[in-house]
This record gives sequence, structure tokens and C-alpha cells, in this order.
Amino acid sequence: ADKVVLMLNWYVYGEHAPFYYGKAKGIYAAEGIELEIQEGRGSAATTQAVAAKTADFGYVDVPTMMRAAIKGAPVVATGVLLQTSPMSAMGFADKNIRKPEDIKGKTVAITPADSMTQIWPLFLKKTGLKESDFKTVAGDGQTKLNAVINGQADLLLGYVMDQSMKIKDATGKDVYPIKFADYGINMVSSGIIANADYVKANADLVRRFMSATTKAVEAAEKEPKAAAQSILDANPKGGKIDTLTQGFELTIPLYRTAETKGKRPFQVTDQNMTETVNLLVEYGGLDAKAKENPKAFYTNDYLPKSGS
Amino acid sequence: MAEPKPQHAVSRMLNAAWVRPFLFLVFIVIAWDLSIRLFRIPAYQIPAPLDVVAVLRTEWPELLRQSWPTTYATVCGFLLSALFGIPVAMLIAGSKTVESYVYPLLVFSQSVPKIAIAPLFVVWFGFGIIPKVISAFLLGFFPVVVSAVQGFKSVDPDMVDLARAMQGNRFQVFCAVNLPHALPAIFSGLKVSVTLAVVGAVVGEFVGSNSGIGYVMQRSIGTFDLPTMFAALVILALLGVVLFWIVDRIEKLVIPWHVSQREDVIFAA
Amino acid sequence: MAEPKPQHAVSRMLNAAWVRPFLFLVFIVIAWDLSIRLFRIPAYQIPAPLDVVAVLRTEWPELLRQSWPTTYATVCGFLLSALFGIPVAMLIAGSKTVESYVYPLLVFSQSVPKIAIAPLFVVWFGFGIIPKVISAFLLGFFPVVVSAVQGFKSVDPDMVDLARAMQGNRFQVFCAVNLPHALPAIFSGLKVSVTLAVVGAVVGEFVGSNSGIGYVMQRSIGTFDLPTMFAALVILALLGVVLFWIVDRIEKLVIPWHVSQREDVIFAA
Amino acid sequence: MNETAQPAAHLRLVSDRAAGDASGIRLSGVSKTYRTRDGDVPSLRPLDFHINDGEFFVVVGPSGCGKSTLLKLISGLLPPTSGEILVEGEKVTTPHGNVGIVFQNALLLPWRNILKNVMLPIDMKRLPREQYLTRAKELLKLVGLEGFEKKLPWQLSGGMQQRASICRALVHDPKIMLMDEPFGALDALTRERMNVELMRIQRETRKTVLLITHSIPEAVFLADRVLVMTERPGAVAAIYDVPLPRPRSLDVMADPVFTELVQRIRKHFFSQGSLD
Amino acid sequence: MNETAQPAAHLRLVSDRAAGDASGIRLSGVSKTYRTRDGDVPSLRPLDFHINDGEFFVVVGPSGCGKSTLLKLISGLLPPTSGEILVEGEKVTTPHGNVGIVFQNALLLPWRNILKNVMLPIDMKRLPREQYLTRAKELLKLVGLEGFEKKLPWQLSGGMQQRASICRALVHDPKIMLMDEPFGALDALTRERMNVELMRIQRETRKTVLLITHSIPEAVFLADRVLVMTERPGAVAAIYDVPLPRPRSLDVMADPVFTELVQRIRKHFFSQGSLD
Ligand SMILES: Nc1ncnc2c1ncn2[C@@H]1O[C@H](COP(=O)(O)OP(=O)(O)OP(=O)(O)O)[C@@H](O)[C@H]1O
Ligand SMILES: Nc1ncnc2c1ncn2[C@@H]1O[C@H](COP(=O)(O)OP(=O)(O)OP(=O)(O)O)[C@@H](O)[C@H]1O
Ligand SMILES: [Mg+2]
Ligand SMILES: [Mg+2]
Repeated sequence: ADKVVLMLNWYVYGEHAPFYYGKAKGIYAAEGIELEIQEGRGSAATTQAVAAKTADFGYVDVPTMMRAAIKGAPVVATGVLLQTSPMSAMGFADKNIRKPEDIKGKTVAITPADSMTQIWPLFLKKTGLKESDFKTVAGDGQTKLNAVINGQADLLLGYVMDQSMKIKDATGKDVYPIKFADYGINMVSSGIIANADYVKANADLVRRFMSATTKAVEAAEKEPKAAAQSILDANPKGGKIDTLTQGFELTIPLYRTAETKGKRPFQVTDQNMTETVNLLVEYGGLDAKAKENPKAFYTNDYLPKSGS
Repeated sequence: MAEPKPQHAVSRMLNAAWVRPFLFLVFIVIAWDLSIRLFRIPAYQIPAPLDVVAVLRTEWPELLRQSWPTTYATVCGFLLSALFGIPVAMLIAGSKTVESYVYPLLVFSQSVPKIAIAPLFVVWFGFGIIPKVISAFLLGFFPVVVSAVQGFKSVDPDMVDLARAMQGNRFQVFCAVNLPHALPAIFSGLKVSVTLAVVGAVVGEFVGSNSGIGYVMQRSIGTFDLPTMFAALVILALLGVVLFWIVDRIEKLVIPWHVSQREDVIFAA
Repeated sequence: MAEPKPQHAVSRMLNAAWVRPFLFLVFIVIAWDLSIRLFRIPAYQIPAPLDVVAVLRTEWPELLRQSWPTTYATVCGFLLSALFGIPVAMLIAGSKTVESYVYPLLVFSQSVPKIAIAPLFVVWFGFGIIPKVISAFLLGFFPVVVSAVQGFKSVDPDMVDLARAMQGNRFQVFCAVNLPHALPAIFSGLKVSVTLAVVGAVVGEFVGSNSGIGYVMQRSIGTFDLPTMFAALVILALLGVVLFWIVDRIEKLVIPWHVSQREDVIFAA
Repeated sequence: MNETAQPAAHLRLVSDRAAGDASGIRLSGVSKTYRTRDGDVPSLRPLDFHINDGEFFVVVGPSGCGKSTLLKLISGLLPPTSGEILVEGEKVTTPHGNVGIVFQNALLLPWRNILKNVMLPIDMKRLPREQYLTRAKELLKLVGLEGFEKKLPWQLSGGMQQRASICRALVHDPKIMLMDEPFGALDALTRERMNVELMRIQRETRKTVLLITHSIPEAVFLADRVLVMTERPGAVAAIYDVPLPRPRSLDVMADPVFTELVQRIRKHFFSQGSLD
Repeated sequence: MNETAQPAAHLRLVSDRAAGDASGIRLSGVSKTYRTRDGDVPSLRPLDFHINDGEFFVVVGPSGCGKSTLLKLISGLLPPTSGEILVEGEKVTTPHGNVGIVFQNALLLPWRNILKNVMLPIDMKRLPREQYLTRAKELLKLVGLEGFEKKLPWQLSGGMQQRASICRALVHDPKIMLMDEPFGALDALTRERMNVELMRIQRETRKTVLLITHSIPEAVFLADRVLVMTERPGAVAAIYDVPLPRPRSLDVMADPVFTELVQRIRKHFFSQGSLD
């Protein structure tokens, strides 16, 4: 079997369930792939690792990959899994912040220049808010959580399936996310990336890998709990089963947009990608020359054709 | 002239070798517990010591297993620091020209936070032990150099003359006079270095490793598993204390002649 | 007895005060450029020096503005290190009992990576300057203590006796003999401390701050803006070099009597 | 010489009965053993003697017999292994009273220039600086160190350092002087000049002086009484009265009492060792 | 004494013409000025003299006149400000040849025990350790330090340290000995014994010895020639031949030639200073 290393974007959490599930169910083995899953330290680091061929595939935030690619990193997305953005502004449910207007006069915790913070101005524009309507505090991921938990901030910018779970874990209280996607911001998020040269040299292997991954996602979608359990089986210290399950369940709706409803996973539309690139160029500090050829960043060529 | 009489029995008891580490641990736990109660620190900020102790009890085989890679990386990084730091210090102390070029370079490299450049190590050296060792080395290196330079430069020129007059070559003179004279200073550098090497190894694990205490810590931060995270911190701290103690013992063996090793108290009654 | 004759003119030129920092910068840039070319490091890993210089040129007002908070936090943290470190070292050197309890405690606290506990500072002290100062202080504190303890303990007991015989009280004896004797060691600790304080301040900014070089750095990591990130690193490194140099100057002023300050070369020809 | 008959007054061993009062320095049963890692080093056998107030007391003895140890014991810097030391009636446990000490090696603080080194006792005792500054400068001039006030110790020759340390012991005009071979590194002329100066100062200010020396003529020239010690571990071999009138000039060295006493003390040494 | 008439041979200033060969130590126009931050300190005025091979050459002079500086110049540890020094015909620029030095302070390395301190030259010169170990122990015994081999320097008395440093200078049996007040901290008996020993060793091994001392009788007792220096900055005041036959015993001190020479040298000192 071919040995393949997949590096995740972060330490394992609910979103990663399909990979573990696929491995546990022998879906990868069936395609002749011996999969090794590496935990990561952020999308940027994983992208660099893939570019440097330290890992074969990466599961990263695709916009982050685009920024690296435009700087010359030889990486390409061979499948975009989260076609809807999980970005949201969230606070404790009992604070009753449910609409953009509720943010007025509140304090928002952000991490400087992370993907959410970059899109944040667009969200404000779309919802008619101004920077002066609220206060901002900045810190790293941990600080953001702490700030909300301790009341130094009312909201934080985070992913629906990630930070909300952590806050709930820590405090037992529910969190209400205001999703950016609900306000007309269409942007892709995580996907599978690989080294461009590696893809050329191993076209068949990439095809098999994507095929297996597609099947793994489909299988996991149907059995969220079992999929989450597979994380713990491989990784006994990977978290609590409830949190992992809930986190994964929150991820599933992000797999498809209105256009790709009913399709198999990873079948991202060109329009969705172009829109993402345009948004990133305008708000996300992506170099303007990215607009010239959005297709350079991704390919659906290695995905299995619809059907099975 | 040592301590005043009345406290003698008590202080001797408190100083008995086997009592100290024990008392010390008890003290830490109590201070911890007290400050949690006193400042009303909620459990999602700092867990109660008992929870941490529980984790340490139930998870110790796993924690022990994870501490080996960290210990290994720390020790390697530390040894590299000593191995490179002392000769570099030798060169710096030996020549003003070397000093004026190499020293700023070192300082330059030191003020860069390792956590910011550590991801590059991972890119270059992968996820193995190497990035951790490098990270530990980079943190531990500088204190050794600075202290050793100070030690080498503080030597009495008359003593150097003494050895020179015996036609010792530069290196012999160095080994006979400068090096032993600098040993106390070097050891003080090594002591700082060894604790920083622990931090360096963990930082290395933060950015790229799937084993080690740093990994355990980062993962438990992710799942908000504070008792495990603090258990990892406790283990790190203990690792630092043990390595520091080992360096201290070696110092006692290597420089028995030094004033700090004489039996009397340094400050008089 | 200093340098051999033939090199004299060249080495004097190379050592002229104004040439050195300039040469030093040139050297760094060249080394950087060379290693990029030599190891074929792609621009998305390490940017070319010229790109970084370009950022430094165009963005310098912003970068300058952002370096003030970092500098301020560094200096405050460093001063606190010195202010607390020296008295603590005094106590440790003064009493074996204090040593056996306080020292392990310090080591214990040192081996914990600050980056792991810094988020708690933000929780307790908010997003202002305080967590940065504390972080800088915590990193800078230990080297001062260790070096000062070594310095205090190395003093010639006969000199202490001399001052004691004049009926100086403990504190006077300390100030007249132990402290000046320990100054060279203390300064070596301060030099390590000041570079670590820079790192500490930046770590503080990483975890929670709206300004400072650490903030710039984190922002540019997010946008994959490597030239800006490296510009920030260069500024940090320069900050470290400048602060180190200041400490070195102060050392020269404070201990003109020390052997290391004599004009002759330490190692002889 | 008629040694076998009635010995001359100065050659008699002096009985060590002091006036019963509480003045001076009194040692009873004082011994010292250094404990080192590789066994004990006995340094002083129990000593009993006393030094009267205002007396010039000189100690001679072979190298390593415990003279410096004795001085440290009396100054309160070392605790005796047994016995007790009384200074002006009070038991010595820590450094005490109004004492000036010259240690065997000059022991100047390398971070103070010569003048500041001399002023050290003033700083330690918090005496008014200005007042003693002129005195310090005068003393430096007296010992021939004018112009070296601002130099650092390592810029002085061995003998100059020793002279500076003598100034340091004298600057606060102490009641008791303890001097450990203060003139060892001085040339003959300077040494004699310093002897005369020290004698003058002692007479004028009625100091109690304990001086250790290796020069027997110097001992006899300066002393009211001379203590001769045996080899290590040191004990009292003899204590001699020096019945030479004061003030003494260098001419006294020609006095037969002087030469006879010097001869007598020399014999102590030679009876222990054997010259090849 | 008939000083005004034809002076006795030993009282004549010796003309400093050496045999034209390249042996011994030759100084021509050697001067030294220390440059310090606050101005220059002239320490030696230009000196011209030479020391013959196998000669016992003693230097006396007032404290601070530059004797130690002279020794450091000859040993090659300090560069002269002007002039040049030839040792066995070769110009001195760095420490050279087969030399043993006793510095003014004992300068024992605190991290070596006494025996290892004595063995230092063996280590520096990479001579066979075993062979010299017995010699080192014999020397220590000779100076009365038997049983202190394993002690650290600070556990010894001042005089004992000085004796150890003499052993260190002798252990490798050097051709040239440079000794800076080697017996300053020794008591009269030990000192005389060491004088005799040193003289015996010098005679037996035909060493060239340059010895600095403050004791004029010692100088005359030991020396083939005595160099008298003036006050700082030092210059040659006179060089005296000592026409006493060898081997000399301590009895030579009663010889009128001896006493006369001592008197004569003393006069140099007293003509410069003035005794109050
Ligand atoms: N700190 C110490 N530890 C152990 N032994 C010591 C210490 N100080 C002195 N001694 C021993 O005590 C004895 C007496 O030493 P002391 O210095 O009193 O002699 P001294 O009479 O002053 O000799 P000298 O005339 O040579 O100075 C010596 O044998 C010495 O080895
Ligand atoms: N390193 C130095 N820097 C400046 N001046 C110095 C230095 N060493 C010695 N001197 C000066 O040079 C002069 C001669 O010093 P040297 O040590 O040679 O005297 P000496 O004859 O050995 O005196 P002594 O008999 O007191 O030891 C002194 O005036 C001294 O102040
Ligand atoms: Mg002594
Ligand atoms: Mg001298």
C-alpha cells in the first residue's frame, strides 16, 4: 500500500472525524492507501509543511493556502470540503446577542489578522455596522476564549463548530453564533491540499486518496457519533465524545452550499471559488493578481465522478 | 558564627536533605489551593490542585511516556548549549574583534522570540526530535555564552601571567587558569540554560511534534482540559527542578575548591 | 603583546567604533541573502532581505509607532527583573535555608513556558500594558537571580571579614563588599535578562494586545505577509541589540575597576 | 654573660598576672582547631595571656604557628574552639569595639581607589566623611603615597598596597590596633621609618597595639612585651618584658639590653629547628 | 676605615662590562612607563646592566621603585617602553626559556591543591608527571610543608603559601630563577634556612638567579653582585661585588667585609630619605 501522510490544520477536534472514521472503516485501505494522520499547528504551518513536502496532504483553510500559493508555494487544493464559511461572531446565549444590531455597544475579541478578522469589515458593511459601534480587544485564540468566558468581551470571532464547543466545555453554558454566511458572505473554508509537484507525479494516488476521502466523508455524515468515536479510538486523549460529536454535527451543514445541495462532498463550484478569491483580494490581503486565474488554486479533477 | 542558637534544632530539621523536597511540594500545593480560594479563581482558569493530582494519579503512565521525548530533547539541547556555548565564549573573551562581531550577532538572534520562528524548523526538519532539540539549544545557548564570557574575562591577569611565564601555550593557559576560574560563572549560566532548555523543548513541541509534554499541553488547551494541562505544567516544572538540581550537584563535584562550597555561611552573623 | 603587528592597521580599522554596527548590518543582510540563495529557501518560507528592507522603508512610521509599546513593556519588565532579582539573590545567597526553599520555587516557576500561562495574565490584568510587563519580567527575572547569587557567593571571605571587623552591619558589609564584587556577574545576568525581556514582551503581545511589535507580527503571520513579519523580527532583534548595548555601556560606567575593563588584552599573545 | 646567675630583668619570663581590672585583652584557655574536609588542623594550643591597656604587644613565632589565627580570634572574626577572650571585660563573640586591623595581605577592595579604600572604616562606622578625609590624606602622605589617592589597588606595588592598608587601619584612630606583619613587604628604610611613626602614634594616642612580625629586632624595638610562640600548633613559648626606656630612637639598637634580648629570642627559634 | 684612600675591592662600584658572549641576561636602555587612564606612571628609568650565567644577582631598592616591574620585563610578561632585553643572546618579547618565577604574592591557583600547584609548571611544559612528582614532594618536605600536599591554598598560612610558590618555581629545575621577595612572609629561622638551601641549590645546579629582597643582609649573604636601585622611577644607583668566598655559612655575617658592605648599601637608602 502507498504510505500517505495527511497533516491536519490543528490538534484533532470534531471536524476531523471523517479522516479517522475512514481509516477505521478501512476505506483508505480499500484504495490501497496506508494513511497516517498528523496533527497540525495552524493552517499556515501545515501549508508550509505540504509545500516543503514534509506532509503529502494537508487539511487546511483554503484561503490561507491561497495566500501561500500566490507567494509561490507549490500547493493546490484538490478538494474543498467546507464550502460555506463557518465564521461567526458568538457570545453566550443568555446575553441575547442574536442579530448584528445587538453587537452595538458590546466588546468583540479578535485575533489580529486571522481569516475571520479579515472578513469582519465586510460583515460590518453588509450589516450596516461601523467599527465605532463596538469595542475590540485582540489576543490569540486562547485569550479570545478567556475574554468571553470571563466577561472581558461579549463576543468573539470564531468558527461555529470550534470555539462554541470550547466555551461550552469550559462553562457548560450555551453559545449563540451569528454566522457570517447568513449575511451573504460566501466563502469556502477548509479543504484538502497537496503539493503541486506531488499531484503531477502521483496523479493516480491523489485520485485514489480523494476518492477514499469522499467516501469517508459520506460515511461519517451518516454516522456522526460513530465517526466522532473513531477519533477517540485512535486518540484516547482527543477530547470528550459529546463535544466531538456535536462539533462534527455542526460541521456537516457547511459541506454544501445551495448550489451543491445533493451532490457528493468536495464538488465545489467555480463561482463559489471565484467569489472567495474576489473577497480575499478585497478584504483578505490576497494579492490582486490572484483574480487573474482563480482556477490555479484548486482542482476538482481528482475527485470521483458523481455516482460511486 | 553560623545561625543563632535557639533556632538550631528546628532549622536543622528543616534542612535535612529528605525533608526539603517534600516540604517544598506541600508548600506549593497549599499555596496553590489557598490562592484559588482567596482570589476565587474559577476552575476554568486554574483547576484545583486535587483535580490535578487526580489526573497525575490516573494518567501517570501516559504522562511519563510523554515526558521522555521532552526530557530527551531538553537534555540534548542543553548539552549542545554547553558544548557550543563555552568555546564560543572562549573566542569572544579571547579577542576584542571576535567580540565586536559575534556578540551583537548572538544578541540579535536572541531577541527574536523562538515561538515565532520555530514553525520554520518544522518545515525544515520535520516533526521529529530535531526541531525540539534546536529550539532547546537556541534558548539555552545564550546564557551560557554570556556567563562564560564574564567568567573568562574576570580572571586575575597575574594568574594568567603565571601560567604564561611557564611557557604554556594559549590553550594550556586557558585550560589551567581561565577555565577553572570561569567555572562558577559557567555553572550559573548552565543553570539558567537548563531551565530555558526545558521551555525551548516545549516550545518546539508546541509548533511541531506529536509527542512530549508540550503536545499534551497544547492538546489539553484545545479541549479545555485544564487539569491535564496543569498536570503537564507540574511535570515540566519538576523536570526543570530535577535537571537544575543535577547541574547543581555536578557543580558541587567539579568546583569543590570554590568559596561558595566552603562549609561556613557566607554572610556572617 | 596585543595583536600581531601585520594585521594591526586592518584590525584597527575594523574596530573603529563607527564602522562596526554598519559592517555588522551589512554582514547580516549578506549572510541572509546568501543562505537563501544557497539553500534555495523559497520566498514563502523566508523572504529576501530586499523585500524586508522595502517594508522597513515604506512602513517605518507604523513600525516605529508599534515599537514604542514593546520597548516600554520590555524596559519596565527588565527594570522589575533587576529590582526584584538582586534583592532575592541577596536573600538566597545570605541564607542556606532561604536558598533551599526559594531557589527550587524559582526554578519550578521558570521551567513553565510563559507562552502557556500568559493567557491567564490577560484574564487577570486585561489587555493593557500590564500582562506584557509581567511576561517580560517573568522571563528576565531568573537569569538575574542566578547570576547575582553566584556573584554574591564568590566573594572572598577575607574581604567580608575586613568589613565585618570594622563593625559594619550586615547590610553595610553587603553594600561595600558583596555587591560590588558581584556586579560583573550581575551585569552578565542583566544582559541575558534584557534580551529575554524583549522576548517576554512580545510573547505578552502575542497572547493579548492591540499594539506592539508582537501584534504586528501576529497580524502578518495571519495574512502570510512574511516580509512584514521579518521586518518585525528585525526590529525586535535591533531592539534587543540596542538594549543590550545600553546595559553594556552602563556596565562599563559602573565597574571601571574590573579586570575586564583594563586596556590590555585578556589572553596574551 | 652571666645567664646562669641572676638573669637581668628583661630576660626573665614575665609572669602573666594582670591587674585585676577589666581593661585590656585577656585570653583564657583559647585554642583553635580548623575543621577541614580531610581532618582537623590544630592551630593553637590553649593560650592564656593578657595585653594591658595602652600596651605595645608584639607576637613572634615560626611561620604557620597560628599568629594570624590568634589575631582573627581576638578580633572576633573567628570563634575559638575552646576558651574565651575578653576585651575590656566583655566576651568576644563578634567583631567588637574600636579596633583597627591590618591583615597579612593588604586586602584592598579592588573597586575602590586608594583613598576610598582608606576611608572604608569611616563608611562602615558612619563617621563624618569630611572630617576624616583630611586625616586619610595626611596618613597617605605620611606613608609616601601622596599622588596615588586616585589609583586603583592593582596599579600599586606590593609595598605600596601594604602601606595603604596600614593607613586604613589607622584612619578612624582606633583604641586597639591589631597588625599582622604590616611591614613585611617594605624595604629596610621605609620599614624603619614606619616603625618610628607607629611608635610615635601609639605613644601619643595611648593605643593598645598587638603586632605580629617576623623581625625579631623590630619586635624588640617596638614592644613593651614580646610573646614568642612555639611551632604549630602554637603555644606560648615565652613572654619577655622589654625594659628599654621610651621614647626610643633607632639608636636603641646598639643598647646591650636590646641586642641581648634579640639574641635570647633568636635562641627560641633555633632550639626548635636545626640549621643544617 | 680607610674609605677615602683606596677602597676595598667589594666597595668599588662594579663596571658593568660583561664578557662579550651571548650568555646571561643583558638589559640595554630598558625603561618602563605604565599608561593609565589618569596619566603615565614612569616606573623605570633606562637601565643598562647584565647578569652573568650562573650568577646570583640580588636587587634591592625602595618600595615602589620598579623591582617587580623589572622582573616582569625580564621574564617577558611585560613589554619594555624602550630598550631591549637579551636572554642568552635572544631578544625577549614573550615568556621564554627555562625560567622559574616566584611572584611577590604567592599566587597559588585556588582550584589546585598545594601539590598540584607545585606541579603546574610540569603540566604547562608537558614534562613527565611521575618523574617530577617525587621531586615536588621532596621540595615540599624541604620547605616544611609535608602533610599539606592535599590542602587548598586558602587553608595555608601566608608564609606557607609563599613556601609553596617557591617550590613551584623550583620543581622543573629551571636554568634561570627570578624571585620577587620570596622570603618576605617567613620568620627569621625559616628564612635563614631557606637562604642556605637556595644558595646550595644555586651552587649545585649553577642556576642564574635574580632575587629581589628588602633585607640588605640577606642580599649580601646570597649575592655575587647586588644591584641597588633609586627611588621611583627606578634607576641603577650602584652595583656591588660581594667578594665573600663560597660556600658561605651563616657565620659569614660576622665577617667585616659582610658588615661593611651591608653598611655601605644601607647608606644608599638613608642618603635618599631622611629619618626624622
Ligand atoms: N581556613 C583554614 N582552614 C584550615 N586550616 C587553616 C586555615 N587557616 C589557617 N589554617 C592552618 O592553621 C595554621 C596556622 O595558620 P596561621 O595563618 O594562623 O599561621 P601564621 O602563624 O599566621 O603563619 P604565617 O607566619 O606563615 O602567616 C596553619 O597550619 C594553617 O595550615
Ligand atoms: N599595572 C600598573 N599600572 C600602573 N602603574 C603600575 C602598575 N604596576 C606598577 N605600577 C607602578 O609602577 C611603580 C613600580 O611598581 P613595582 O611593583 O615594580 O614596584 P616594586 O619595586 O616591586 O615595589 P615593592 O617593593 O613595593 O613591591 C609603582 O609606582 C606602581 O605604582
Ligand atoms: Mg599569618
Ligand atoms: Mg614589588
